[in-house]
Amino acid sequence: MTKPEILITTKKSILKGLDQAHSTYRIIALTRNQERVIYDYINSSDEIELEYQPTVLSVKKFFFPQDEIILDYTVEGKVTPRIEAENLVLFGVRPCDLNGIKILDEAFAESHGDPNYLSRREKSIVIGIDCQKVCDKDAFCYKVDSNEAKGGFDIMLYDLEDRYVIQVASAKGQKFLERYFETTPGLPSDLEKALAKKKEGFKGLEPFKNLEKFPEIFEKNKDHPVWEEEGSRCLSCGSCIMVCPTCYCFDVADELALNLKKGQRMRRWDACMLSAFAEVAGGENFRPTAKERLHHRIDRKFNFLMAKHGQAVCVGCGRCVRACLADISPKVIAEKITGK
Amino acid sequence: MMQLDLQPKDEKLYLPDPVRIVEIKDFTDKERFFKLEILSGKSLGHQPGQFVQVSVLGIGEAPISISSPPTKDHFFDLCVRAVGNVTNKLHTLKVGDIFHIRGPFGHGFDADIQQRMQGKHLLFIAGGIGYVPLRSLINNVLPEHHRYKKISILYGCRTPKDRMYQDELAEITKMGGNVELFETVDRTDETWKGNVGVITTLVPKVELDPVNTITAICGPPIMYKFVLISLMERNIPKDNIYMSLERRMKCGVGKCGHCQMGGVYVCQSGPVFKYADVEHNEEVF
Amino acid sequence: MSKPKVAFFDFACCEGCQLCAIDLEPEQLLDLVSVVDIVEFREAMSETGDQLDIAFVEGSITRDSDIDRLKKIRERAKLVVALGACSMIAGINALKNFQTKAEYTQAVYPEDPNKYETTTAKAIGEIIQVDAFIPGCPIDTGEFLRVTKNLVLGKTPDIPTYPVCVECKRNENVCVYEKGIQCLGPVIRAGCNARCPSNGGYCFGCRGLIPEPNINSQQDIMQKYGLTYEKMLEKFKLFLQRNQEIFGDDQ
Amino acid sequence: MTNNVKINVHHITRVEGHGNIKVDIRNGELKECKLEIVEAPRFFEAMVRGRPYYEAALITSRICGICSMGHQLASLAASEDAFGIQISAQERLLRRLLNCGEFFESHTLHIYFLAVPDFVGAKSVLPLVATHKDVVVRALKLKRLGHWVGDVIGGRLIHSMATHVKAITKIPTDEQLHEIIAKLKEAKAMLREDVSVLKRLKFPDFERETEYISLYKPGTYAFLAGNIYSSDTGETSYKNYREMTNEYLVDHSTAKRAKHHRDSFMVGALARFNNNHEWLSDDAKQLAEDLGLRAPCYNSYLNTVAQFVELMHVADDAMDAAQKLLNRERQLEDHTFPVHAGTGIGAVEVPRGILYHEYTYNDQGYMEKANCIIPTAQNLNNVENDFRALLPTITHKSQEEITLLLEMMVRAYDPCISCSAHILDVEFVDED
Ligand SMILES: Cc1cc2nc3c(=O)[nH]c(=O)nc-3n(C[C@H](O)[C@H](O)[C@H](O)COP(=O)(O)OP(=O)(O)OC[C@H]3O[C@@H](n4cnc5c(N)ncnc54)[C@H](O)[C@@H]3O)c2cc1C
Ligand code: SF4
Ligand code: SF4
Ligand code: SF4
Repeated sequence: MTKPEILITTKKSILKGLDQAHSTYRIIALTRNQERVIYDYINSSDEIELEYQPTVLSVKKFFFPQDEIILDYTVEGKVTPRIEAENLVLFGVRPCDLNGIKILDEAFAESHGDPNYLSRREKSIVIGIDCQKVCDKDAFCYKVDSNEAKGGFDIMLYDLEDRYVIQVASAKGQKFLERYFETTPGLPSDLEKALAKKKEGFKGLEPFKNLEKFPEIFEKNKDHPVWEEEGSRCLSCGSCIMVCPTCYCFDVADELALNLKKGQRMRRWDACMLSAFAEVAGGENFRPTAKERLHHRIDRKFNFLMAKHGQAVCVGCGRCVRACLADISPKVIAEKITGK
Repeated sequence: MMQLDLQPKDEKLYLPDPVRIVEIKDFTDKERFFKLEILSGKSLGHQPGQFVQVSVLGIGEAPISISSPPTKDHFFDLCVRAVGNVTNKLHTLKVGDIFHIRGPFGHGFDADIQQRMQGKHLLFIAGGIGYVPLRSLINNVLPEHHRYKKISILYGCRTPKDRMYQDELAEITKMGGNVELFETVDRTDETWKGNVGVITTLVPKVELDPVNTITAICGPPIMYKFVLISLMERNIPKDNIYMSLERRMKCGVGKCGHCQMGGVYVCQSGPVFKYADVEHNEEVF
Repeated sequence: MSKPKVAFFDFACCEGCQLCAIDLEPEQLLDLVSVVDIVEFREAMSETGDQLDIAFVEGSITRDSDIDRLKKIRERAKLVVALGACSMIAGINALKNFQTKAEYTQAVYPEDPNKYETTTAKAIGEIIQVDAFIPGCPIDTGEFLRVTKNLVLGKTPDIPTYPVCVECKRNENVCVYEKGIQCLGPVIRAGCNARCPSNGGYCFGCRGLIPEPNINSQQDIMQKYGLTYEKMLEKFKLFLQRNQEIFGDDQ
Repeated sequence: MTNNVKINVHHITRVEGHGNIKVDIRNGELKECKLEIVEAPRFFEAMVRGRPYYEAALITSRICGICSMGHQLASLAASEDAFGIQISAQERLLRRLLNCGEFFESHTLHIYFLAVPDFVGAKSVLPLVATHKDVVVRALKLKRLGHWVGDVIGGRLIHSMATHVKAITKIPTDEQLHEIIAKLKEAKAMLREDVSVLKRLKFPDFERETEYISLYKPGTYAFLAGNIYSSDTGETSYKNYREMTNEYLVDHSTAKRAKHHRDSFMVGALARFNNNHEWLSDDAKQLAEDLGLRAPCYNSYLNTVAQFVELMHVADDAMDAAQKLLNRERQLEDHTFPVHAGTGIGAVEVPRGILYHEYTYNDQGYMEKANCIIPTAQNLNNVENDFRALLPTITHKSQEEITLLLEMMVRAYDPCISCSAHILDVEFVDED
């Protein structure tokens, strides 16, 4: 691939482009909904909040929804898979969530590709906006080297006041850009300017020193007192997992219609922090305590899956920290185990 | 930047295929044998040790080991213990009834392992329903027993009534030669003349040359710990021990997260594991 | 296959759960009666009645003279399902258990406090064996249908064991603790789709505690939000008087 | 028949709650005539004591599944009265919608499921599914509509958790309000269709003039606010509710009884209709006329018809409220306020008549004392007086017929004995 060219566009043109795309795509963006700001479907670009505020859920819900039907069937045995994918544009996704998408992409595409997730991803255009400062006190993307997107987007926008510097990462992104956004050629210095601003915003905020060695370190610290300290406070309420952009465990359940003639198989978000998650026949539970479950969850982020994805699977978005009533934080745990 | 392929490869990943029950045998009041025919006419194409996700529409799915050896035809066997929603429902079905399966899934006794077994002493240790997954391998090697140094099968049940595949067990006893079968029960009754005691009491009865012995184990969770101790006492290398493990499963294809033990997915890296590979995984035992 | 016979019985309660159970679209009602045989109340009530497949029992036991009736229902029914908070955990009725009998009878019938028979409000499971339950005050119609269907199919009714927070987060609510309000969601059984926090309220515990609530931690959390555990305990009283985890042994 | 009638109806069917009728006529003389309430007492007025103000409506709504919203509205009104809170115009509109939900759910249940089977000789509504499916389907739809409105506005079909003293915690969207209007339009059409059904029902001939008591606010068909009006003594402030009810206990009932100017009075749809008919919506007036219901009406059996007319009125009223909400900016309102000690009274019309809640709070906003007077309790004496008037005129009939007429009378009042919704056992006990 040739070196990506640098393009410039105005914010106005982007918003106008999104409104035009609305006839072909459903548009998702950060928007206000009563007392909260969330990623949601919008009807017009007026509804977009350009300034990021942490949301309870990440954009994961659009590719891997809370509940979805995967099969329809009749009692006579006619079974049809259900895969519902629409043309989507996700606008204004921030680096932590983009890294989250990248990790989910890898997980769902691996070996047996998950058709439901992948179909949705295939039909979507993800437009990222780079962050120029850390969004709040709970976010720690910079600690886990996640304040820059390593993937997960088709188009990336870098803020230059009333303009954006654009980078394109995929062919479908390129096509979308050409079709909907008016651009002018830009200079490498434009991008540098945007990046310099980011550098300024994140000044003094460094990644964990030994981040690459996390899998090793966590492997060695199976008996660290932190597991008991933090685990004993855990409510096993699963909030941390529900809000996490990189968690993807699910449960599958069959539901027959009331007349018992037809039915559906559905999957819904599940959570390894919930007490019944690893229970099997005869009541044996392979992870009976909150401490073990917390350990497993954090190991997935910094040990097992990190080794597989080549990057920390916690993207430091801070959502679980905000969500946890008991104040349990992957950052604090990592600090206690690996040092600041 | 690396572009990941997001093409959905398998639109039918979660679509189960119909199978028809052609034979049913009740081993015990909880365990039932099914011989099944794949309606599409295709053969299952499995390795010994793999499993299928059994679907009863309207009830749910459950992972069940394939208990017959690989074949070219479109028949295979399952043996199901009734413990919950899906398995109880399976026990209400009759010959001719249809249910569904997905798979085969998982990593069984693959070609490499089978290659390693050539010319070696094979030691099978099965507790209760653990005989089921091992049977796909046992019945695969028995007809070619001469290609192995020896085949020893240790089988333990709670009571004589719980013994499954009694006809086949009788056949195996008759084979003689380099094939031997040791059985034990935890609790005896008047019909039983054999060994009484837990399965580890059988291990010392087998004559073996540790480095040339390859072991395959399957049974209830607590069995592993004790069997492994007795195998260690007999100096069998950890590299020569395979075990088939069970966990809760929802998808069977490495996504849902339920079967994870530490970092490994049982449905992908397992259910057959080499002891040496999982020895340090705290969640295995 | 003959249709399973089901009947409804009620003890002390508002009977709102029965109302919710039959709050169906016409098609749903027709579907329901195509699957189960709803025994009419007159038949259900006669003490010599036939065997029932499923008896839905609503309401708490608040006087000794009801115990016999409850036991008879148990004898007649293959499955007894506790319908709603009153029968499952004694619900709102148990609020009076925090007062002495003299106090509450005097308050309502000062002219003649001993006129009516009454005693500690109890869940039906404290008196007879219960096979399944449908939590909530009131129950959720969808959940009622699901449990009924599952019982007809011989499936275990899958009532969640996890807490309300799971559903609250899935609905992307801002946690009410952020607004300085105590919510019982972290220790209360989900299944209501976090109805109260999702509609501007907070969870007051109508579905009962989850199997392993971490009450100690719940107690500590109050500090972080500058709230008091006493206020929280006050909220626990509304529906959870019968829970020994919180209120200790029967008084 | 004879001069001796002994009736003992154990658990009257198709009323909400458990009640018995006992009648004993010897030699043409009425020896005993009573309606017994046999519900287990639940002590709500004691249970709310010591509870914070924001739980009052949550707790009292659980008095009754059917009148759940009515109890909430009365409870909120009592708390607001105690704290001196004036609710906003938006809040008033939303409460009119909640009121509509309550009436649709309760009145349809009563008219179609509890009362109508009497007229077609059915023991319950189930047999009617086969013979009158279209009517039953409409009835189910109308009842669902009530629940649905409760769900959309209050967050749940009964025991709303979104209602709150001062302001609700949930605001309907434009789409929801449009849908409410559309569904109410449909409901009105269904009501019109059923005029013919209602006209075919033969209500027993009976007249006994009594005292009719309802809320009263000239210019409106009062539901949620107003003074108290008696057809005997005229208007008086709602603060005087105790004088209007004079509660007392009788031996045979767990419910308290009430009387005012005479030894009994009537509340409910017929009382409201008699006192407030001139402020019904035009379509409701038309409906009354088509059904031949004219004020003043002294036939208690026709309470059911008055309920039907009221459905049309609340549909119109709610459509108006929904439209007004659509026309304005809606927003979540702050529902906090300074708490202080105080006593307040809430008097609202619920389907069965006036419901009173009176609360006394301490300076922390915790309940010190509560008093709830439910409409059914107010009506009990009147039912017995109707029995007394009716019985001498029907002693010639068979015991079955007498029982049926008495039961129908009880049902006409739509009694909510401890507030519930089931079909009960009838037992004919002949003790001779
Ligand atoms: C790889 C593998 C191979 C298996 N092979 C066989 C076999 O050959 N024959 C056989 O009878 N059984 C086998 N099992 C166990 C079987 O899958 C479970 O008994 C079955 O899933 C229970 O499902 P159910 O719907 O009947 O029970 P449910 O109603 O779902 O549950 C009953 C209980 O079982 C638990 N449970 C749910 N899923 C599992 C699970 N996957 N494993 C264990 N417990 C679970 C539940 O938590 C619950 O406590 C195997 C399991 C695995 C993982
Ligand atoms: S673990 Fe917490 S901080 Fe990390 S990605 Fe998940 S929600 Fe965000
Ligand atoms: S509002 Fe309640 S239920 Fe929701 S997350 Fe917070 S504590 Fe949990
Ligand atoms: S949120 Fe809590 S109080 Fe509300 S319905 Fe659910 S369990 Fe009941």
